Amino acid sequence: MSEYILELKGITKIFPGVKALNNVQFQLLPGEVHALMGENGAGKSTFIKVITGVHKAEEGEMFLDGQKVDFKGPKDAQEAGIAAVYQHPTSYPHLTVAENIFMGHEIVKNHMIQWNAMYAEANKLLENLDADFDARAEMGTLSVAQQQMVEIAKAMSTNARIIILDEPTASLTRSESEKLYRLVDHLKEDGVSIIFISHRFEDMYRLASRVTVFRDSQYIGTYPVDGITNEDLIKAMVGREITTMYPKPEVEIGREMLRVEHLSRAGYFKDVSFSVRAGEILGMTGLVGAGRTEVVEAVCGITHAEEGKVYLEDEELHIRKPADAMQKGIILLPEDRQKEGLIMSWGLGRNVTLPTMGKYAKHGLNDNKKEREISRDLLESVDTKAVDIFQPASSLSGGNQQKVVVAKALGQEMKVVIMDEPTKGVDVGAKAEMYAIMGELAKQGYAIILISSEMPEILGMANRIVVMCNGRKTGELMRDEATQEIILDLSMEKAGRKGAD
Amino acid sequence: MEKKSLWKRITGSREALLALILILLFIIVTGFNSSFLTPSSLQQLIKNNAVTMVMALGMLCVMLVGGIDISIMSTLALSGMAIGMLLKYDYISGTIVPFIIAIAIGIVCGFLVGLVISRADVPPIIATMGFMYIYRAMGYLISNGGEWASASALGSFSDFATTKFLGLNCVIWIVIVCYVFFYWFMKWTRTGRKIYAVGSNPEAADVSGINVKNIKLLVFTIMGLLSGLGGALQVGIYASAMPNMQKGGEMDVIAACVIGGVSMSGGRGTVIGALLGSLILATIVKALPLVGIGSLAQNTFKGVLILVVVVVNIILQRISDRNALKGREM
Amino acid sequence: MKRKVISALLCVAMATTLLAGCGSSSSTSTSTEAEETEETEEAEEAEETEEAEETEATGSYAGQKIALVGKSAGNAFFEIAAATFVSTVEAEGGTVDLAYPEEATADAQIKVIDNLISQDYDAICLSANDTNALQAKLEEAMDAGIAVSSFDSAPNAESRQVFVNQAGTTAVAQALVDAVYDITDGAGQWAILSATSQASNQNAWIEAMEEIIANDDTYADLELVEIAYGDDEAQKSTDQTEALLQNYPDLEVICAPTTVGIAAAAKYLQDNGSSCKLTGLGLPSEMEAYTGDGDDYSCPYFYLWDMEGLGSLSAYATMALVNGEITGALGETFTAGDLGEFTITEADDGGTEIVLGLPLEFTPENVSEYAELY
Amino acid sequence: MAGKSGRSINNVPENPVKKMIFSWEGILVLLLIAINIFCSIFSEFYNLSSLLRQMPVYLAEVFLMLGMAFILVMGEIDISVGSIVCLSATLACLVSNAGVPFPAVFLIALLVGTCCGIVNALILTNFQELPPMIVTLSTQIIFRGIAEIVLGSGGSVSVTNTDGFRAIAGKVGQVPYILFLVLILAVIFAVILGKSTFGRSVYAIGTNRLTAYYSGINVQRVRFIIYTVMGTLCGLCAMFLISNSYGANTTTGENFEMDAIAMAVFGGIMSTGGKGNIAGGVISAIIIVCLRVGLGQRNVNAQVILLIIGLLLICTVGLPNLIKNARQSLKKS
Repeated sequence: MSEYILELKGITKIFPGVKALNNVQFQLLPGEVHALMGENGAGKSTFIKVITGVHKAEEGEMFLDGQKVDFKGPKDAQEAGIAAVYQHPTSYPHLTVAENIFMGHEIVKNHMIQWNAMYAEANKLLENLDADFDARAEMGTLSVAQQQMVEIAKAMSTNARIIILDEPTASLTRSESEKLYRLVDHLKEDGVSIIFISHRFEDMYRLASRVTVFRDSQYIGTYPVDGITNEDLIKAMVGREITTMYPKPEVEIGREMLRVEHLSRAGYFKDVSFSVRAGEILGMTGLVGAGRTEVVEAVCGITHAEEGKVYLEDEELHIRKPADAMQKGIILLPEDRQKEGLIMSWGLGRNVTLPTMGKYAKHGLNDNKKEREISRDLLESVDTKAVDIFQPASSLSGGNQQKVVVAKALGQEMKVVIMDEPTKGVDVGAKAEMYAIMGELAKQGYAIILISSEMPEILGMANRIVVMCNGRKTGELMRDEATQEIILDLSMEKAGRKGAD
Repeated sequence: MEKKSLWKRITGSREALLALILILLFIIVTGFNSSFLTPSSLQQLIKNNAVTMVMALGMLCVMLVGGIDISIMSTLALSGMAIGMLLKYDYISGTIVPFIIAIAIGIVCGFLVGLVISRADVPPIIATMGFMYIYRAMGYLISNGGEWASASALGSFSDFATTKFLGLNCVIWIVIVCYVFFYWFMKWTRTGRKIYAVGSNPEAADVSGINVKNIKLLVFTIMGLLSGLGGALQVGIYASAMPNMQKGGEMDVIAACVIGGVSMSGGRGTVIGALLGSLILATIVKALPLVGIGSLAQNTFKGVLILVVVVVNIILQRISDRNALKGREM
Repeated sequence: MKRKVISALLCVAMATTLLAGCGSSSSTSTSTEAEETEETEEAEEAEETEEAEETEATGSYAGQKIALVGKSAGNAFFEIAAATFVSTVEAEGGTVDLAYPEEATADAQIKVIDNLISQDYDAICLSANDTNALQAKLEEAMDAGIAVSSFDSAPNAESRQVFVNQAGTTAVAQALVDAVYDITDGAGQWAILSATSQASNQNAWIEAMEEIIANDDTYADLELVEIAYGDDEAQKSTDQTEALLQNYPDLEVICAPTTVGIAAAAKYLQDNGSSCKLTGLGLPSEMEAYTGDGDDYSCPYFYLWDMEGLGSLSAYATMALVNGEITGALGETFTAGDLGEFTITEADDGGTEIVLGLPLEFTPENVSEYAELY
Repeated sequence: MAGKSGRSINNVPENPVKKMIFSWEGILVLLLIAINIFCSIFSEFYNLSSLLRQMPVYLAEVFLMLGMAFILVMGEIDISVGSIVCLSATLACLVSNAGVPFPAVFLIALLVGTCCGIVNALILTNFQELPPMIVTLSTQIIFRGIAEIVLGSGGSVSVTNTDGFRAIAGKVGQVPYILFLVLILAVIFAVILGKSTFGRSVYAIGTNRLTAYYSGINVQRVRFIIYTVMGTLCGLCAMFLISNSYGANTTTGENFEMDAIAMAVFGGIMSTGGKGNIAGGVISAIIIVCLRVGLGQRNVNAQVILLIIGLLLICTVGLPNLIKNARQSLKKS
């Protein structure tokens, strides 16, 4: 018997034109939480998919309990006791929670699905996880955090011995992450081995006992978490040292650009007021579902507020759709790059010029030559790592995709740039670059609203911080008075009260 | 975690709203013409729409995985015409054998459609448009260029459509059996739930080990099977087989499903919804001449009513969504 | 790029399979293979018609090339007449090509006629999907020297040379009204179940029926309650029949002058044991099961015409037109083989027509005999 | 792979000529040639002049394809076009018979079509949750239904004064006016779809509607315009149909939507949105016309022609995918 519950040796996976994994290795001890880290594109997700049988490696061997295994498909892995919770919840939005949990291994008697047994079983699992929703609820109506919980319940329902969590905290707020940590502890106590992928160092320190780092499709090393420092890890992941993470420049704060007064939309947010000045970065934080995104969406005309007023440079705005907002100089860079930010199958150039193509067109006809020049300039101005402007957006890493999204905003005279979770799922190196761009924009006199759940990011970049909770603004802090604790208190205010009853 | 009150569950469910619309329709029509709400009239309503009702089940499956099938009525014509000609020239007789043959032809047709869609990734609307032409042409070709098989040529085959079993017409029994079976199939079997899973999130289904391609193949084969059954029913009910049977009828089936709340983008829809949708459509069509709308204006009213039903459904949905939001605590 | 090349190859492959496929499917058409250029073709065509006029005296129909255009493919009713049309022409030494539009619409028929004009046909005989819509194309055909005749359903007077009427419109209407009168015993409610609202034959008969009833006091007690349209679909015809019965519980007779409609209505009435009876125009084979005396059957008797005679007469009329024996002018006479001599008379629409005879009555006694034929 | 500091992003496109030859349109041109060779062997009557003579009837449907291309690129569908053609043809005939001068009749036909298009557009933009298929299905029934009511029990109308219609059916030499009009419109629509910012936004909507919306494209305005223009094109189609039949009836334009969709899809415009261009659509339209004329001239059964078109549709879309899949699985193993 091997001491490892799972061991992979010399794994190589080739996609058309790309070596996604190059001779990597990995060992998992029974009952340990093992962090897997690396920049985006380092091959972590592919590696996970090799373990779970979704992809088949060209070379290499995998051992489970010392036995060589060869998974033909996800089903084999499931049966072997390996379950994965993927980065984007792979749920069925139209089906109930119980069905999501039991998909593929329903409780069946005489070829009949036993619904009541399934609901009961699912509720039992959810209770264990301390969930606040019923197994009969429709998946699509749950929050991202709740959906993640369902995914974990799903992994547990298969009695998995190895659970892989792929960036589980990426879309979770702090308190939700805390809940997840407790859950992982709980699983560990039950003897489950866990592979944990995350960009957040705090996750790793809190949970993992060992960490394996991948870089550029290669195995870099495995280190015990005790005694390793951020700097060491970053160096291992990025291959170089990052000196300043949050390059906040000193900027002269200008006049007030955007003012929002008493904005309300039933069911989403109520009576929200704030303002942002030129050269200022206004941080907006709070739990996911606190209504941050919904507020800025209403400001930009993506949805419509029922009450309240929006002023730009003291002029009242009546915005019905994003096009109006852009006309006035307000642009929202949405959170979901793949669905809302970019057209993934299109070339970078076209993506960048999409909001502005009307500006330089001649008689409604597109000026191709000018478009190419403009798009190259824009892409270079945010330092996008790309070969040419024709390559599809899907070929870029997350960080570079985010840069392209930012470049879209720079093609025209903008006054207010709203960034919704600009560093979500972006690796450390790209994050730093992103912050640099943000600082540069502030320097140029843009008013910036930064929505983020990441506390260090908010504290590091924002001049002022608006905290929201459950659809209301619960506080506004200046940079020097803000601390993690105060922000947490404010963002939990209502939630805390609700939890009490 | 408290359970929703019964009243809230009824008003919140799409099916309940549809049932309400159907009951309203019944009341209005009965107000105009009391002979509408008699057992024999209602039986006739189902019998005369049996084909659409049965095929709505297949369309439900197809639409659940985000597809659409406009070749169904060509499949119906092909299978119906095939048994018509076989009966006419005395190659077969009786009731069971023609049914089996029609269903077998339907399965083959549906299987081919499914193959093209699942294996060659042809968008369903294009693939089925192609097969619509192909199967219809084959129907013409096997009819010897336009022969019909009439009541006397069909022999005893069409007797089932006039025979009663336990007080109900056999055609209605077939419809009932189909609906009961599919209710069970879609709700209680793994395969049924897999269809929902594929429609709800194909990538996730793939990752969790469901063979998405085979499910797609399966739903189009089911659709073909029901089209074949529809062919036999059509020939039986009207005691006549013609190569241009039910031309354009696929749109009625699609409309029935959409009225019944089946989403065209997949994932959402229930057997009850398909039943109510096809009943609403059938009632509209049957009611138009009864409430005194002139022959020439009937089509216009039918179109307007379909539009009204789907739009009203959307508006009700919006209102209920808004109310749900208003109820959210701030 | 490689993929594109392969798909290009495939396209070529497909084209070749098309070639093969079409080659086999075209075996039904029997055109003579003459390799000529367009101009000489036209010249020769003109010559041919002149020649035909010269050989008028001999009365030979040999070598004629005639196109027969149906309303749509898959219409059994038309096929029967077409079969005799073909056999008649072929017996005389000519050839017939059948051509069908994709749909039963005038638009589709225009495309077919266009196709036929491009070929060197001597005559086109058609059953029109719309009265007026084909005028432009048929005039073009006649200008190109093609004889245009029609049967079953006539295009308007300007777009044909002669129309072979299966049975005079008035005669059909009279027969149907009399049948209704007879079945109702002279008084009561009755309704018409027609095909589509724009079916020209049905409309003509209905119009004539209404006229007869309005002008003759004998029928004063007959109350025509409604004209319903079943669109020649079994399902809709059944719905309409049922609605008629539910709207008019005292309805005594439904008159359905359309083959699909009458069969669907007959089936519904018979299955439900309704006291309402049915008459109209139908195919004996379709109606055999429903025709009989007493309450077990829904249809006491119904009408149609001599379908074979219609095909045969149309064939002779068309050939005579090509030969120049007739020009379609009023009063001309010609001999139609065994059918005897026919005179060209004036049609209701102002054009000319040849009337085949009276409608045939199908009774329980003779229906099975005719059902063998059509 | 370059671009370590991002300062060297290439913006020079590859050789467009090379791209054109190996594109789907290039293949279509080859197929067009192949089909013409085949037809001239198959039918002794098939030549340029017979083709030109028979073309006008088919060309009227190409107008519809032009609009349908936009709708398909947007990832939507409009199956009411045949009925709009019917309604505008009907009303045009009626007003013409009422003594309205021809230019006014022409405008009225376009206007009626446009109004029908606006009805579609209004419903679709106000109830965005509704699938276009079901909306246009009901308007399909409604528009034809209105025509049925207007036409009354005859179900058919013919124009008494055909001068104007004869005029638009005229020819320059052997070439009918309609061919010029189709080509001119095709060029205009091709430029709009391929070169203009409007066209770009149509592709954006068809590829990723949300991103387009977030990027400030007025999605509902674009949809409104396209459905409205589709209606106008139906009016145009109606006028040229009348010029062939001097009338209209309740079956006018039946199944034109399917023909238009078939032409567009065969031309590489996918129903899933975001792909294809007008050039492909026009070439495929011409291929289909040639095929129909060529086969029709030998009286091949119309159903068989439809069967062939159905096969062509499935093969052109399916075979490339099939080969791609086969090659991928070959590579895997």
